[in-house]
Amino acid sequence: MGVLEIAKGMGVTLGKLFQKPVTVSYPESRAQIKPRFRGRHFLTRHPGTGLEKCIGCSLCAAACPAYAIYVEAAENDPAAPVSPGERYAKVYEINMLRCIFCGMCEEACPTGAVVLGNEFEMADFRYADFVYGKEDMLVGQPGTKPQRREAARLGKPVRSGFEVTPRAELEGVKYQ
Amino acid sequence: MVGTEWYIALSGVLFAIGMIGVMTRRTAVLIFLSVELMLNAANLALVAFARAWGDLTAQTAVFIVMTLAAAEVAIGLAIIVTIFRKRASTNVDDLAELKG
Amino acid sequence: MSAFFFVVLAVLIITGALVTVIASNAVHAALGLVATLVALAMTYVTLDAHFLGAVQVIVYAGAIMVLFLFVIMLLDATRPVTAHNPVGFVNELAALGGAALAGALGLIALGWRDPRPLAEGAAALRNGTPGAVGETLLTRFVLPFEAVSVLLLVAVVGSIVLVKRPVSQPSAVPEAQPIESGERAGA
Amino acid sequence: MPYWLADLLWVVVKGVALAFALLTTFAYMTLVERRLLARMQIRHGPNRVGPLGLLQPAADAIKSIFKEDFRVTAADKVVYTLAPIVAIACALTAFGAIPAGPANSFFGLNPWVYDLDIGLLAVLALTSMGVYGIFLGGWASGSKYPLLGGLRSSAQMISYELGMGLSVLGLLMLVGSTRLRDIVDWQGANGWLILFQLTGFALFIISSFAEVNRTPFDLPEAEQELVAGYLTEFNAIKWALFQMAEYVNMITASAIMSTLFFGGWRGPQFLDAIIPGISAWPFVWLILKIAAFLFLFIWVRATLPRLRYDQLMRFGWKLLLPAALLNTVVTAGYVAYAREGLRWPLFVIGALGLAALVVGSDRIRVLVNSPRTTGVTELAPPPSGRPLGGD
Repeated sequence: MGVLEIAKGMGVTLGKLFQKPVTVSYPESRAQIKPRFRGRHFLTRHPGTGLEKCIGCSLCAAACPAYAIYVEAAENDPAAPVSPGERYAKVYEINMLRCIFCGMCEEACPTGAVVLGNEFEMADFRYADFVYGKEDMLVGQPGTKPQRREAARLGKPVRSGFEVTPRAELEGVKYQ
Repeated sequence: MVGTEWYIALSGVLFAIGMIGVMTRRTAVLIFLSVELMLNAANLALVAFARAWGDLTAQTAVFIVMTLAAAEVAIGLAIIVTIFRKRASTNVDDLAELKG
Repeated sequence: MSAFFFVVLAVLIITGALVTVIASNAVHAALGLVATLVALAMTYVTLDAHFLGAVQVIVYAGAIMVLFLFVIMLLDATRPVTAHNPVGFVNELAALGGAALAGALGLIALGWRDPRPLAEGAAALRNGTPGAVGETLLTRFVLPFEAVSVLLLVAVVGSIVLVKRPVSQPSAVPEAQPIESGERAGA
Repeated sequence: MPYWLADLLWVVVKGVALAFALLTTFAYMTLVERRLLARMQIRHGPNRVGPLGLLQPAADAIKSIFKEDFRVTAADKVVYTLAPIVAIACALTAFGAIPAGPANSFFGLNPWVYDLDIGLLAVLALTSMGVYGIFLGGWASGSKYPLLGGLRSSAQMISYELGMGLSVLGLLMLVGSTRLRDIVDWQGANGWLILFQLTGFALFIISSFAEVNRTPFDLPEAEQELVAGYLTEFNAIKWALFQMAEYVNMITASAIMSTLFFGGWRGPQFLDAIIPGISAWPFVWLILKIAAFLFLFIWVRATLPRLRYDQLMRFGWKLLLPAALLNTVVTAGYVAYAREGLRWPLFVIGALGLAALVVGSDRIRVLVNSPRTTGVTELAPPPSGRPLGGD
């Protein structure tokens, strides 16, 4: 290691001293993530009618390698259908502690109902709170369970810690 | 002001302690340490005398004694390490024979 | 004032020396000697030998004692030696002889009187600064000074020769070892 | 109150104040270092505790003081406790010799704690005692890695202490005194000593880095090889004391370098034309210079990788020591034979020496690297046809 090389190296570090840090102060400023990042699931609706896309076929549960999905189907009431098909998911639960976010459910879904979104801030205290039900995942519910609870406590809207343009499959999803 | 005689007495006591160490210790390294103690007793006496007579000669002598001690320790420790490699012991009683 | 310093330093010196002689752990013994040496250095400073005080700490406490500790740790000689004493009553003898010697030296020393007023002597010492000591050392005692420097050189070379292991240079091509004889070469 | 007692009391007060100042500097030094290192790596660094992370040192202090203070079973009780105390005591004491201004300038007091004829030697003596803290800490832990770290550090510090002592000899010959105040005054009259001792300064700063165990010479606590070296078995306040000692040593080394080579507490004298007397302001200049050197320590830490142990030893004994000796001999010859007061040739000699070091630094690599790696050009082929390293 010659003195000149050392001097060159010192110059590099000194130059970096005056550069803006690349670190994002995550909770305060929002993190930039990629649209393909796989976070918690959404259950999407048909854009025109607002009916749920899920028809309760349980193919996602069959495809799930981690056995994280539980689906209980029921017949649609023709007068007030929940989904456009004959059946709909009466219970749709995903255990986020078991889920490995592989996206197999999304691939298996014949109607494109279950789609992996971008939300990842799911840390919580109780085991039961990690089981996300239908009402937690349907489009229109912003944020994750702990975020919603916190927002309700403070009386403020849910605030996500990231910024991303949702991919096309996530119909109607908007992040705050 | 403490009289010079007290420093000399302290030096004597230090020398005696060093002598006890040389007699009772069994490990070569520790005997060495006791010898250092005795050397330092002599040094203290020299420095005290230098003050008493106002003569720097004694301090010069102390300086040379320190240098000698450094040389002695370098050689002595080298010998101890060599012996330890051969005999795996630095107990002087084990070494009381001329076989290598 | 100086009496107070003297008592404190004397207690430190004696305690350190006793630890050196008595402690069963070699590292503790060496540390006792370090304490003694540092206290001695302070005593030198009170005796108008500033340069010697500094040299005592740098050379003795800072270099020689570290070397000692190094060897003690290298040889793992911290455990007490449990061998049988060749002379059964050696400890008692040493204590008795040491006490007698200390008493005799102390009595002789305390019966001694300063030859000339201390203030006058202190002025001649010029605080024992590096300049003063160096002047004496390099004018009147230049021959011993040079002799000691040669001695140091000899000691350095000698200790290297004593301790150095013959270095076996690894050859680039590993040699084929004859194994028919059933003996491992170089074992 | 007798005069000497009042004097002694003032010295004690100054000492305590200095210790507090040093410890506060240490605390904020850790923060500044972490922030600067982070910025040099394009990160933010600690900014959570308090505004801009300014309360981080307080949080660290509270944490290390109230942490459970336990001892390893195999540790040596007395020495284990003694080692950090020795380390911090030597570090704090050494700084007291630095003069921070002219006599009586600190509210009528002298801006130093003690002023000895042997000032520089006393500082060297205290730093050499500082080895014991690390050495004994490593031994007393009763565990293998700390012992290795301790042995390494003692060997390293003794080696580089020699280079350090030798590299200031030329300076001492020029000044003719080891008293730090005399050295500063000499520089006030004749110009900064860096001008006349360029090579000496280069060697001194390298040995200072090794002496305070900083990168690229932080072998004793090489994390990758020795876990944390001598620090492995220490925790809570004892660990904090070791850290303190390291940083205080760094501050002391900076102060020594400023005092010896950069005019000490005196500022540049051409500034006197703008504000009269500014170059004699106490504290200001010294603190500025210390800060500059501390920044250099951090900067180097952000840049350079760690040396290997044998490289370190070869560098110290085969390059640093002979170069320092050569510098001493040249300066001695100059002082003995040159005309009194003629000093610019010294600058030329120093610059030439430095240039030789810079140009030859690639050539000297043979000395630093192992001699065995230089001779062998080609590795022998593997003995059988089997490929090396898996299938």
